[in-house]
Amino acid sequence: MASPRTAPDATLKNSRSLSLRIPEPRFRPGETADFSSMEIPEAGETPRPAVDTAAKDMRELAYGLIRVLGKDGRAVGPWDPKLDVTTLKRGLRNMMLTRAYDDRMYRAQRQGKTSFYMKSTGEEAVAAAAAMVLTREDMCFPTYRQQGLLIARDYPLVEMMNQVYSNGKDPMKGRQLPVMYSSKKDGFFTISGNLGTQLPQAVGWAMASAYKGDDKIAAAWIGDGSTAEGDFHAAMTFASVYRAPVIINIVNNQWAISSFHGMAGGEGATFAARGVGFNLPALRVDGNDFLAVHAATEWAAERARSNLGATVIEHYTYRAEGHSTSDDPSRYRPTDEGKLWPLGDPVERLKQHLIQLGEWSEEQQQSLHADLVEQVRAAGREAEANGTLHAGDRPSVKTMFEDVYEDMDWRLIKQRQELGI
Amino acid sequence: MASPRTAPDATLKNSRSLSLRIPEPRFRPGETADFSSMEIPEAGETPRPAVDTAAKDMRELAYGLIRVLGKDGRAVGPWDPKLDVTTLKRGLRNMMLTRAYDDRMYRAQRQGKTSFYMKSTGEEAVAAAAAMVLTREDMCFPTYRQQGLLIARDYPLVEMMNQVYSNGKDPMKGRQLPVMYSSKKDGFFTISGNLGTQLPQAVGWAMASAYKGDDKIAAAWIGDGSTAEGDFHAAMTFASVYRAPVIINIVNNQWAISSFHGMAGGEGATFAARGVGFNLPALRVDGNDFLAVHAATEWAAERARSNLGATVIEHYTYRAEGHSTSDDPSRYRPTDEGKLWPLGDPVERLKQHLIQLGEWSEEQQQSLHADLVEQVRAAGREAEANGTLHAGDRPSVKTMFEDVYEDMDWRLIKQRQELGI
Amino acid sequence: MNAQIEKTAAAADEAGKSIPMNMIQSINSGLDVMLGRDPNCLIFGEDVGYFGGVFRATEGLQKKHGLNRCFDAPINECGIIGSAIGMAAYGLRPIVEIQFADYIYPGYDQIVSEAARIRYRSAGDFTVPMTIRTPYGGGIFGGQTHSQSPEALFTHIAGMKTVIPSNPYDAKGLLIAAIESDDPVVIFEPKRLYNGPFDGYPDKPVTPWQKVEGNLVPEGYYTVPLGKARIAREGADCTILAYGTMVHVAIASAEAVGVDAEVVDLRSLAPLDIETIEASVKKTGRCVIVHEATRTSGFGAELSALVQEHCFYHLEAPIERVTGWDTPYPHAFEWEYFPGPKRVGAALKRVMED
Amino acid sequence: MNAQIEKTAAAADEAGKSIPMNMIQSINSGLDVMLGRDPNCLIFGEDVGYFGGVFRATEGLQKKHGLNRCFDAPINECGIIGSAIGMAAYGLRPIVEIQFADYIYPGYDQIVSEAARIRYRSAGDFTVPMTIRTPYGGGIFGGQTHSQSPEALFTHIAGMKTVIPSNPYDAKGLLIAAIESDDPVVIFEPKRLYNGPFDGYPDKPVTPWQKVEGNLVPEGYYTVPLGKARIAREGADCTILAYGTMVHVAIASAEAVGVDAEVVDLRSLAPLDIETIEASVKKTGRCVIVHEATRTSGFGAELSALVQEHCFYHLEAPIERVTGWDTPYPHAFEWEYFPGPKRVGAALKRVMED
Ligand SMILES: Cc1ncc(C[n+]2csc(CCOP(=O)(O)OP(=O)(O)O)c2C)c(N)n1
Ligand SMILES: Cc1ncc(C[n+]2csc(CCOP(=O)(O)OP(=O)(O)O)c2C)c(N)n1
Ligand SMILES: [Mg+2]
Ligand SMILES: [Mg+2]
Repeated sequence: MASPRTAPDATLKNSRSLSLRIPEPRFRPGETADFSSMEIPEAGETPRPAVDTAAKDMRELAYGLIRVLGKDGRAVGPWDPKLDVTTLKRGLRNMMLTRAYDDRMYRAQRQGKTSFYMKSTGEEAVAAAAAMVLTREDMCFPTYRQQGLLIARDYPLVEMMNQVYSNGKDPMKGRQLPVMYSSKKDGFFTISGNLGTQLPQAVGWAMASAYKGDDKIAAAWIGDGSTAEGDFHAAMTFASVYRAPVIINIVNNQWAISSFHGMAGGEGATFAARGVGFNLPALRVDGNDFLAVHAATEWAAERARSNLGATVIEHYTYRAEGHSTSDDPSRYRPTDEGKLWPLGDPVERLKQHLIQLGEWSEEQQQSLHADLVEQVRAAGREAEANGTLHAGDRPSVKTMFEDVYEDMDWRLIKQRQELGI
Repeated sequence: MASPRTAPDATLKNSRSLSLRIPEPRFRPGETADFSSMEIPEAGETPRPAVDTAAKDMRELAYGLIRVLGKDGRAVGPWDPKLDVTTLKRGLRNMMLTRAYDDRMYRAQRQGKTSFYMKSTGEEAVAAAAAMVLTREDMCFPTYRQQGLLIARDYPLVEMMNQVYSNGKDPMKGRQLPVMYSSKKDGFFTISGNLGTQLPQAVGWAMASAYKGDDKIAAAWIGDGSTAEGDFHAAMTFASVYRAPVIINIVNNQWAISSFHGMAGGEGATFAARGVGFNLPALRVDGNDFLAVHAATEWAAERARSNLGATVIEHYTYRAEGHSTSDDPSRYRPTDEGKLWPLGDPVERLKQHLIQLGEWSEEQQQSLHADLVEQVRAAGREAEANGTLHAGDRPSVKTMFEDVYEDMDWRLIKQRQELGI
Repeated sequence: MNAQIEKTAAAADEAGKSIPMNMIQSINSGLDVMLGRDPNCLIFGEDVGYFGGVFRATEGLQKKHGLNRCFDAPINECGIIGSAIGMAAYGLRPIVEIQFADYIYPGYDQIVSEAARIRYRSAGDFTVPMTIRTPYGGGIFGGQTHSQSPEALFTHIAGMKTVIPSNPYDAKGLLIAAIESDDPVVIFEPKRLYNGPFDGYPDKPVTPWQKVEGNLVPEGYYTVPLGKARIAREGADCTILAYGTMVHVAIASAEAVGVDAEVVDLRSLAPLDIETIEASVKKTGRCVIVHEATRTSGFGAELSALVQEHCFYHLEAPIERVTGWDTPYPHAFEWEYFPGPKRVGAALKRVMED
Repeated sequence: MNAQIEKTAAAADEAGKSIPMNMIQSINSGLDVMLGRDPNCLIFGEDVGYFGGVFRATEGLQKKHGLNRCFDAPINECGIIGSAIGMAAYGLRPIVEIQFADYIYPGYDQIVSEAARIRYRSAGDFTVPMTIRTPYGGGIFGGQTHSQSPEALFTHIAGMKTVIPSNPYDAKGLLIAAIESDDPVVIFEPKRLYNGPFDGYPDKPVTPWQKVEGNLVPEGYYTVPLGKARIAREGADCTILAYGTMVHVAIASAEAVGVDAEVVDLRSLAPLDIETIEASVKKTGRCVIVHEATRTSGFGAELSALVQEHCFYHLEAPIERVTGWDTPYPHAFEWEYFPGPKRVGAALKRVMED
């Protein structure tokens, strides 16, 4: 108990000197990652409340981990979405196709066919499962790492490649960075290079749908690192206040370029816990477990569609490769960290599940892989025939002055003339 | 349990139409406020953990309410700071002086002696108690409603008034809005007109102190409405990541101009709960209870000084008057809402406590009040002799071009000449 | 009746009766008309709902049109603008209020990086028909944070339209045109003009708009096209380029010093009516530019550059800029900061001497 | 020895040996020197710590000076700048990196409303000796969000200093001067020049700075004062005002078309060296302004306005602006957007014809 004091300036002042704490990841290059102390709930352990449960009655979910696929590849527990085999195979294929696509585009960049590329390797379940729960009429507000959404929606690979190559058939007319796709008809919002900005936009889109008495919902994705941006706070506040029908997905892949998740405040609290302070339901999900992601998304979508508002989902996953083609992760993390990542690989885990169900085999896996690689290769050839960044056809230079406004004003007309076109 | 499904686009889509929820306060002009359903823990009920408790082990504090003064005016429970009578009287005087000062400046604005004024009526405990816990070497980053900090530090009222009047002796040289004081030597950071910006600055200041191995801490204040700003999120993130020795005070006075606290997301969750998502200790305090504010601030200060990092404190209080002299609260809330506010008035409650201790009387209260009013009146006369906004002395116009930079560049010199001075 | 006449008659019908209004009333009327006409229009911002806005521009709209047509927002300008972008992408025409232009910066990234570029970056796949209204300018003793004129920070942004009215008729007509524009528009409302034209003499009482001769505003629907300037005063000796509050100051200044100035009220800075500017300066051979914003890199710089590019061989004197100083807007020295008739008049005399 | 010589000798001592460096190395060296000299200097920003920054400007500094002298920050530019303001107010000299100038906008409010005004609004009670470093400009196929040149959004802000170096020597000297300035400074680093001078011909290989004749940078402490331009090329026929990457393009363009242009490398936009500009234009009678930013309300507008204000009677031809277009910076049309030698050369020829 504190004892009585008088002088207003004499209290508590001490001479212990403070020190500044800079968080550091546990493992750096040259060290071997060791995840043995990581607390991972068993598959099936985290309870599944009814979708209309009050947020305050499920705060603990923000600290749990929804997992369906156990070590043996079996689906267990209340979150098992009980998908049929066709759906499971489709999910597997979507993830594998995304990976094959990423691999080829990465190589294309290395070959100088484009300026830049970003893979989603190791996190394919996040986009693939969501794309299968949400409809094309819903609107997705992705980051640059949810190319899997488009792929799962059978958006033509050739079109994606045309954009990556900024070639004559690039749907974005050479204006955008390679990976910043847009396809309104597929419910895929134009990706921004500025982190976090899509989040309040997604909330606004969802508010618009609610305002119109429509039945569409929105979903947004943001990286662990980017949750630090103010736009994240804006989105959480608006989503909570207006009870917007939106799913806010935090893709915690442990890294933000070279910064570990702790640099965004992910050490002491989970990212899902950010939702708790806004009275939003917050799920924490094994992001490498296709079934868990599917189930959590389904739960959140149903909640949103029932006019019960927004849900936050933290997808716990791992960025298995570099941040982008401009990055070299071996400079800041152990090269084997990804392999040691205890939640495994989403493709492997879903494959194992199908095999365990007796519906799949290693041979089928290999032949599907070969098929998909061939599919990507064929698309690649077709796209390359339309040109690549530094060779072949490109969009008409004239179009550079279009779409700044609905109509070109005198400045743009004059500037186009100045350029002599 | 969900049943098996195939088509990816067929799930969960419903035809129930959504609707947009706009939160509204429970009472509007013409209605009578009724707070009977408000849950108010009894004084002494909320536990007091040791200052070095892990944040995750005291999440419930964000949903409690630290109260020391019971209905009978007695101080009870683990948070009783056990202040001596001299300190209590000083606290009472500081609050009363703030109120008297506010009253006079409000009238001065009405008389056209200044352009604008903002009172802190009903929330005086928030600043008064903190000023008595923190030292002048610590740095306060206040909003426009913590004038009580300066007053409790015996900053001359005349100086404050000189600024309110933008007169010849205005320490801010006529540049600032009336209420935006600055006094480095009193640990009072220059107030901004832009909401929320002071929060990351406070965290940075605290980081600097820690970086230098100093022993000073920072404290910042922000209104309930302003917690919606992105700067709040920046501050929470940085405070959490770098474990900065800072106290983040949220002054939940229920209103942000005409918007009720629900418009900032204060309906479903408490504002203190925002801290939980960042693994920060979060205290919720009866802001009209001088002893509770004192105790909570002391706890947070001790934690910060012990290098344990930041604390969030929500001060639950009520803005008893208009937002500013430009506001008319009767347009948007019942006129008797303040009187019905169940947590009472901080001055009345501390007075009652002193009386209950046998150390004070209504007569003493009245004579102190009369003294303070006279003190303010005398200061007012002195300040008015130095000029008011539209009459008497004002700062030299020349100074308008100073302090933009350390040195005036040719532009400013030329512009000063253009003005002919 | 030919099609043109028919159209005009229909437009007159829609515009309805004209009555005197102050600028707050005309803005309120413009919002009211658009809420009535287009269910995709909605309004939100800090304190705009039940309360009707700190300047009362949205007074009565929530009551008349419903809670979800005009409502309060959290104090987060990034969220206000960001969510409006999402709504606009959905297909609505959101109209948001930023309480003071001085508070637009937390939403600046959403404007610059998002609203202004979404059409371009998505090759027209998504558009942002959003309108931002915000009071700007000094003259009400608002100090550093209630007086700013940040228009140049928007004219630099390709993809944004920037509009500044100077009278009640234009305020409503431009507002409706902005709402109907499929591009994002920011409208800076000269708060000093809300109640009446202010000609820069702080001690002179201001005539309320309702008593200003010729001030009539149609009660119904009409537009003032974006990108068309207005000759606010015809003159032969010198061109003054101005917008917002400064239009009135310019006229008063010219009359005070007896210079027959042609005052061009730009109305819209982007798109800009370069033809009207060019024609006027070529006619007068002299040009004074007036704005309240800080001088360096203010919109006056762009105007000066354009005028000399388009009219170099017609200029008989250097172009002058009369502007706010390169300092914050100081509370007590409002009238020393404000580019009033004395300074504008002196510039007019200087250019006429050359 | 008299005092002046003594001072110069001491300065030479401090500067130490000069060696060739590229611009990243010279910036790194400037940071290293200041961390070594002043315990109040510290560096933070996204990825600047262990990793050394995405452009490697802070490589090795954490290891050499310690974890809390150069460290990573959360991805929140508002927080980075806001907390740096608080540190500066405490008495430190924080140096923060914004990874790309395109990402400065979330921190714009903290710069405009806070850093730039704290000295003024507190009447000198608090100051903000903070330095913001940020790579700007195109030429690396960075697309719309890794290529911007937002300098004009800063030159409009009273209280901010804006600096843009064009070579390794200036980059280090200006950086140290910025760190030592008691005012907030933003330094835009021309990322296209990090490795070598780029003269605007994308197909021509760039000579690494280490092999550029005359490129020597002292290893120790020295400063290049803020507010002093540099004549990058002397000439008699026409003045080119440029900064950053465009200095090299300007020189190459003049040489390509055979115009004896005087190229003024501004180095600092605010404070601006108006004397050098004025003297040059008065000498040549002609002026071409070159920048990569969007034309409308770019810094070229201010330069154009100033030149005509100061040199009206000396101008023999209209001032020309050669700039980026009023569009976002398109990925595939980088070289059509970039104001390269062809366009600068054409402008030079036009002004010489008049
Ligand atoms: C506003 C803004 N600041 C900084 C950047 C630079 N940047 C691009 S990606 C990135 C890391 C993002 O990490 P995270 O959010 O975890 O997503 P991940 O890459 O892991 O998917 C950074 C800092 C940016 N694009 N936008
Ligand atoms: C960035 C910004 N946006 C808007 C405003 C206008 N404004 C001034 S005070 C205020 C309400 C603040 O309410 P709250 O944070 O609850 O503090 P209180 O006034 O109740 O103390 C608003 C919207 C502002 N000053 N700055
Ligand atoms: Mg990440
Ligand atoms: Mg409040």
